[in-house]
Amino acid sequence: MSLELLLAAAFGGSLLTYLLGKISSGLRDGFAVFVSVILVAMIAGLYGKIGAVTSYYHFMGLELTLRISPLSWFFAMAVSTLGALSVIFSLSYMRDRERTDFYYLMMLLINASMLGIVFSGDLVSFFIFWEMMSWSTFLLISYNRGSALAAGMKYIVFSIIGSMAMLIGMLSLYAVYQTVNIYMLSNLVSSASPGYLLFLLIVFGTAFAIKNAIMPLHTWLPDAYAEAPSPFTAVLSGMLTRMGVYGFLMIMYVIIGSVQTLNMGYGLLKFNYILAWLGAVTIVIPTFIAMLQNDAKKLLAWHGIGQGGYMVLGIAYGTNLGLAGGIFHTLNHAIYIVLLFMSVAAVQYRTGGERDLNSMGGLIKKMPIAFIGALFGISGLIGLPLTNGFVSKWLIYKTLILNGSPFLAFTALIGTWGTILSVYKFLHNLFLGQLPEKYKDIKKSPVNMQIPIVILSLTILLFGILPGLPLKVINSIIASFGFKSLNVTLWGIVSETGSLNTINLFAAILTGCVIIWLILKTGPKSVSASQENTYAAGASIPEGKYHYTVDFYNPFYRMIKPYLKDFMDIFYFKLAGWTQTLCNIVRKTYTGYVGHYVTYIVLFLAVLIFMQLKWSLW
Amino acid sequence: MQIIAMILSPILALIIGIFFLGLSRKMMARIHWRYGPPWTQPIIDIIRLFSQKSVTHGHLFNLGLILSLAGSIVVILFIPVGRIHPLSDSGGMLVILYMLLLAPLGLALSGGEAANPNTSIGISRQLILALGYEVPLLLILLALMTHYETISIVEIVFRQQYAGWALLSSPLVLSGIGYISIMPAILGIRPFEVVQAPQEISSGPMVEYGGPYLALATIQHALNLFIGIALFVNLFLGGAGNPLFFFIKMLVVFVLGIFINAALPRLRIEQAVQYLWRWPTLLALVGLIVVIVMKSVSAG
Amino acid sequence: MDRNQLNKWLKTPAKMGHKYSLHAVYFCTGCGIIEVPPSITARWDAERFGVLPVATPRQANLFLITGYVSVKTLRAIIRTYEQMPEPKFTVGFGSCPINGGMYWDSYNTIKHLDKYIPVDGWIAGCMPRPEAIFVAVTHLWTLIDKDMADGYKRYRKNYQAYRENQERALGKLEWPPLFSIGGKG
Amino acid sequence: MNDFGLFLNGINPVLFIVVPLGFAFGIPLLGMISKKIVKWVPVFVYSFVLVGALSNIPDVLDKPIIIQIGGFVPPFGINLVAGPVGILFSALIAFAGLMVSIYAVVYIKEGPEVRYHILYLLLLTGAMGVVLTGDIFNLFVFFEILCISSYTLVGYFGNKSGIESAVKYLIQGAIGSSLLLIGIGLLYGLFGTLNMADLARQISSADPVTVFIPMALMITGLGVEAALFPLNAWLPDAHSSAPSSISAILSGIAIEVGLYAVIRILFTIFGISDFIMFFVFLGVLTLLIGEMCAFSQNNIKRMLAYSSIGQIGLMVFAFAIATSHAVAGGLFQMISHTLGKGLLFMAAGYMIIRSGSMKTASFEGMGKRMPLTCVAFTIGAFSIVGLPPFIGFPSKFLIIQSALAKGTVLFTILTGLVLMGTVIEGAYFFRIVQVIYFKKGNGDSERNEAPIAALIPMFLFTAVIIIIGIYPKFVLGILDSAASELLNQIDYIRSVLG
Repeated sequence: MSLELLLAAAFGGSLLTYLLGKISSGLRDGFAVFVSVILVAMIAGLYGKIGAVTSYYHFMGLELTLRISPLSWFFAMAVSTLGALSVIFSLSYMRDRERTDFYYLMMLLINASMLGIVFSGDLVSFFIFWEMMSWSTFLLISYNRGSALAAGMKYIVFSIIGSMAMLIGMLSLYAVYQTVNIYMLSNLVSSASPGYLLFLLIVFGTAFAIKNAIMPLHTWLPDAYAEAPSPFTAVLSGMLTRMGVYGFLMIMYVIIGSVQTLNMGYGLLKFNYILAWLGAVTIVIPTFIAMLQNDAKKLLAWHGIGQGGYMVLGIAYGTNLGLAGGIFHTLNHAIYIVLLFMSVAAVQYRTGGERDLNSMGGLIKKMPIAFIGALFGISGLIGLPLTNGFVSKWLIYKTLILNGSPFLAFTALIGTWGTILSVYKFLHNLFLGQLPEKYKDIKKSPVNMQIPIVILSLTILLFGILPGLPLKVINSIIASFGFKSLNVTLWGIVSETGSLNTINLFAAILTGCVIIWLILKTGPKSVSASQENTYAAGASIPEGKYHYTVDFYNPFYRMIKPYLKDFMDIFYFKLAGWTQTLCNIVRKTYTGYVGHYVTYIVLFLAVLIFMQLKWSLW
Repeated sequence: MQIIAMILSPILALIIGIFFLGLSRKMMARIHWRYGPPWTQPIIDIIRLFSQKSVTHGHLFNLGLILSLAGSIVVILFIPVGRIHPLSDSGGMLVILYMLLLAPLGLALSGGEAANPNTSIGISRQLILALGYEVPLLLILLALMTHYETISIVEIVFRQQYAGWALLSSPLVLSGIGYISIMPAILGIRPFEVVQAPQEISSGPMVEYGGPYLALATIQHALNLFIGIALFVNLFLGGAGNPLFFFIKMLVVFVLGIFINAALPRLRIEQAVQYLWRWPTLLALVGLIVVIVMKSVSAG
Repeated sequence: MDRNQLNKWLKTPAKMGHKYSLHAVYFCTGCGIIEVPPSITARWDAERFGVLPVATPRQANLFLITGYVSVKTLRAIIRTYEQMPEPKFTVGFGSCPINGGMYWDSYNTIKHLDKYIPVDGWIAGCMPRPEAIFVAVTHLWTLIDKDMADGYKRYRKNYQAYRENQERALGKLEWPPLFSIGGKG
Repeated sequence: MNDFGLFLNGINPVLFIVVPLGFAFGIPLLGMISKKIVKWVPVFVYSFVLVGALSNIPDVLDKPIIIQIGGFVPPFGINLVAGPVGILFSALIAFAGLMVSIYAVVYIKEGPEVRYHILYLLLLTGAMGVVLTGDIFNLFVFFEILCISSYTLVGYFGNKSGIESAVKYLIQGAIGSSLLLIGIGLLYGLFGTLNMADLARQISSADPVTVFIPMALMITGLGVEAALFPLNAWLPDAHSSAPSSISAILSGIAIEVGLYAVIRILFTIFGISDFIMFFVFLGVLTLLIGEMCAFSQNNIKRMLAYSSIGQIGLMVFAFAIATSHAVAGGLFQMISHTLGKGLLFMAAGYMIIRSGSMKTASFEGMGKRMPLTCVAFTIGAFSIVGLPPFIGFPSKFLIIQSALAKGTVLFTILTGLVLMGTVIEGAYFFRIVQVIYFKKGNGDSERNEAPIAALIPMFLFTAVIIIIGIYPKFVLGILDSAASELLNQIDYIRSVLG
């Protein structure tokens, strides 16, 4: 199966879905699911066909190619699977909303362009697909109207800045080496001067840091995540943002190569070291800001930024463990964040779009599957043992500790503890605690929402217990970057400096649970009590009058709130304001008075002549 | 052999933990100039609780508690007690750090479903307190792991048996003092008893537990005591060659803890976090820097 | 005190457990509570009998009604009692719960507590001294031994009658019974 | 010379000028017969011109077509030079002219219609003459035809703002024309010839200081029409008060013809073959100021007009780099700007009619009311910003590539500034797209699409934008030879003078 066919199916499928939507919505839904599922199958079929290059088009005298590498297969698989699950999830979420055809078109288009990005064999195709992804994402972020518009604007402005930086880098590479083929460049670039390589890393790095929301460039993300339609937020957070990670991997380890990248700079001022620190800052600050959020999606969005920090930290650190951890974390993060957003979306679907954490609670009794999704999701996000997030974080921590970066390890670890606080608040305020009166008659989530949630929950567990499955693929990726591959078994990592064995852990926890459960069983059988039957100093609580999830960590908030403003966001807003003012001032050059205009003409002529006489330009 | 160790080590921990609970009640009474209950009182309580009929608030209410206790048991399997350490080669220190999360999180989930305001307040305090002491604790553990260049707790213990206790060795002494200063918070005893605070929020996360649930929660508490102290003994007091010596070391540490518990009143949660983020963190930070500097000096 | 007799423990562990682990719900209903702090602290040390105040009814098996019961308090007492896990024991403390005591003619005081919840024993006096609490506790041990402290069973059996009494005094109670009646559970 | 093109082959470029001119004067006569026929005249004329221009492409790639008017040999007689540049521009003018004239069939409903069509034909005739002529005075004459008809068309609606901006335009345009004329006069005085090729041959041996003054005068004079900063102050007023069809032509054709004249004079007559730092800076400055002004606008047509200034800046930047790639990129940018901006103005024209206001805020909910027009507008906007797979991407790609190929730090920084302009451009265009699609309109929301005759040109523009965006090689060939014609002075002289 060739890659052109794959991409043609992806892009053609999206357009066809749109056209079918004009005929019948049922047909469209079915076809959208069909297309996205068939893509998963096609990509799965590509497993092992590494290195197949197809040249599909000539653009401006450049040969545009597609290529499968272990890295691109890995990302493509994740993209297509999560895309398919989101489409399935969307079926009922989007049913009664306006412009559904447009929604599916964009959803599938974004999916297709992400596949294009990862399969690109040259930078121009990469850039083209990247741009297509950017503008279609912009359209979909703005879909919800209202405050979504500002979020969309923020996103697209950042995104354009990023793509322009990338354009400079790409074209300067082309100007120097006369090729944009990634694999040809990787042979040529390694001999370039360090200054030029640093320039490349900075311009490409800006683009990818914006997409991956690394700390000073992150501010587009919370609003965009919060305002986009929830099933799309899942895709946005799961894979689209992580195209930045793909980009970092590509520029750092494919094009420039590990040797050059890791030796760039002097002493502590090494490029990868600075990037790792940026990643570390990105872990800590957003994680703590997430605690202050009262909007379910915004809370998750801030975690999206924080988790991105782990990935960058892992891959920037530049050891085989770190790299494997970073790449694995990308996958894991995608799985659990998609799951979390889906759970939120399921709740939103039933509660009429509510995402204010302060006004919900107790939904576990009404929407058990959504709760299970959220529970597995937050376990993965925290990185509890037996979930996939644990393994990747373990890899990153281990390399940070053993390679002598305890402070980086500290930031990464403390990020985890910050995560616990905010995600527990998330889970508690949505699903635990008191069920408000108005949600007494809420229904379960529909089956098509339950299916993806269950699949993803099981995947979290599967990859947590048998991390060897994805790590085998990741091993081949890091081997292709020229690193030593890890000694991976199906259920862990073997090494002299401390190994991991998840199956033992699993067995131990399972046995422990079973034994305790049996002990609990031997005691007198307990009676189930309603939520009104709780101890409140003997008082009975009037129904629907008591709700206490507001300000969950209030004492702590009071302590940290002054320090945890999003200063960068404030700065960017000021910057935008200044730009606006500057533009207005510039606009004043056109006074509307024709006398001034004539003066301009005369002055221009005078300056021209003066310059010639003074400096003789011609 | 390993199977025996696996069974033995939680049981040992349970016995020691419950003994500590009883001992603490007795000792507290003596410090208060009372006669006090017999040291077997916790066992009596547990027996009584198991015979009582309780209420449950849902599946998560049960599951959370089970998970929490199982988490504690698994942590014990990772911690060397003397030379018994059945699972420590399956992940080392980092797994312990993460498994320690299961206990509070399980309780939090279970308590969350109880839909009781006191539970929520208690959990909120518990998590804040955990964040409070994790900051110095992580710094301390990183200092240890950096110093010994391993993430395996067995290796750390092993190295100390040659090179002497970490608490007394020059680069780690600050970290050791830091650990002592946060241990009451780890164990959840006064002055860091904000989580339970019976007089204030009706024993917080436990407010809806009765009968067997409370029994399990008590056991969990006992195991937590064991884990907190055993970690210190292993990390800073060089572990021990056999369980008896280990027990003696733990006993000494625990008695110290009881004195602190009996002497001090309770801090508010903000005060607790402020304390934890000030002096112990400073100590731990300086300790970590000292370790790094010493390392780079000795490396050349 | 047969606390240290192992054979008894092996024979009837539950009963022994209840005897020697009486956790009292820390619920201050009236002025009698003033006698509780001395009895649990250094002077009289109730803990040596295994009596310990706990914060919530879920954890308790002993309910001390310490002093007069107003109409308002009765609601809370009923809820608290119903939330305690079985087996559970109630002890009326002071003369007020028995017959109203000095408030015998007050419009707002409940005169006979045992009309509303079953009471396993009374401690008479106004105030009873802390020692009286320990006498009551030892009496309760005997009652438990002889299976005579069966107030909770009576409550369950005659719940309808109790509930009628309660509603006569308090008006309609808005909550269903907070424990399971009969064989269920 | 293939066999199929017997009658297509070599339609004489003179006809591109003569036929429209003839019809322009014939329109009053036709108008006496039927007013309905009049509006179709430009359509037929420019269909013919378009076919003619396209039919010449194979020939001119081979060698330029030189036509001597009245049979006089070049230095003495007036001649037309239809090289790749000329044919490229005439094809572009013909295509845009045809499309806009189709659009105007329904768009122009009120006012002096007959005169509109006459002036429209004259405007395009002027433009066509400028790009085809090989004689500098002839260039001035055609330029005046272009300018005068556009002054009149700007004031077409006869309202206050229209007249005001027409007068402003007239004043500045007249000053520009006079400067141009003085420059030409000086050159004639110096060299005694008006033929471009002849001038070029003689100037290369002349004293640079002597020729500088006429050059400065000519650049300034043409710069007014080419909308170089700070000579472009007439542009926002004129473009925004003109009818949208005329705005499309002014933005898409008129200023680009002005810019063509500037570069033709610089490259061909004065033989500048290296990059010109002054114009590089001027281009970046024009770009940034144009984009920044556009950013702070909330009047859609003014915004589009300022955006045109920005685009002109980008073209100047490209031409000033003066490598063959860069000049090809500049020419490509001209094509993409003509298509993109023409599409935007046409779409905006009907959106303004439907909403009754030029304020961008009044376009809320337009996406529901006129979906096709809005899709066209969006694609135009995306193309101008330079997003793939639209035509703006390859053109911008080519320019940035050639700028970076210079390889100096200065050019990298300048490229960064240019791309910053793109960011601002993206910001305001995406803002409009949001307003159109994602803001709920408060007025009526029933579907009220633009008439079919207006949709056809929009559709064709869109199609071309996408097709060339995906297959830029359709135009790359002619762009390359056009660039080499512009840069290669000696070849030009040789082919004209023989």
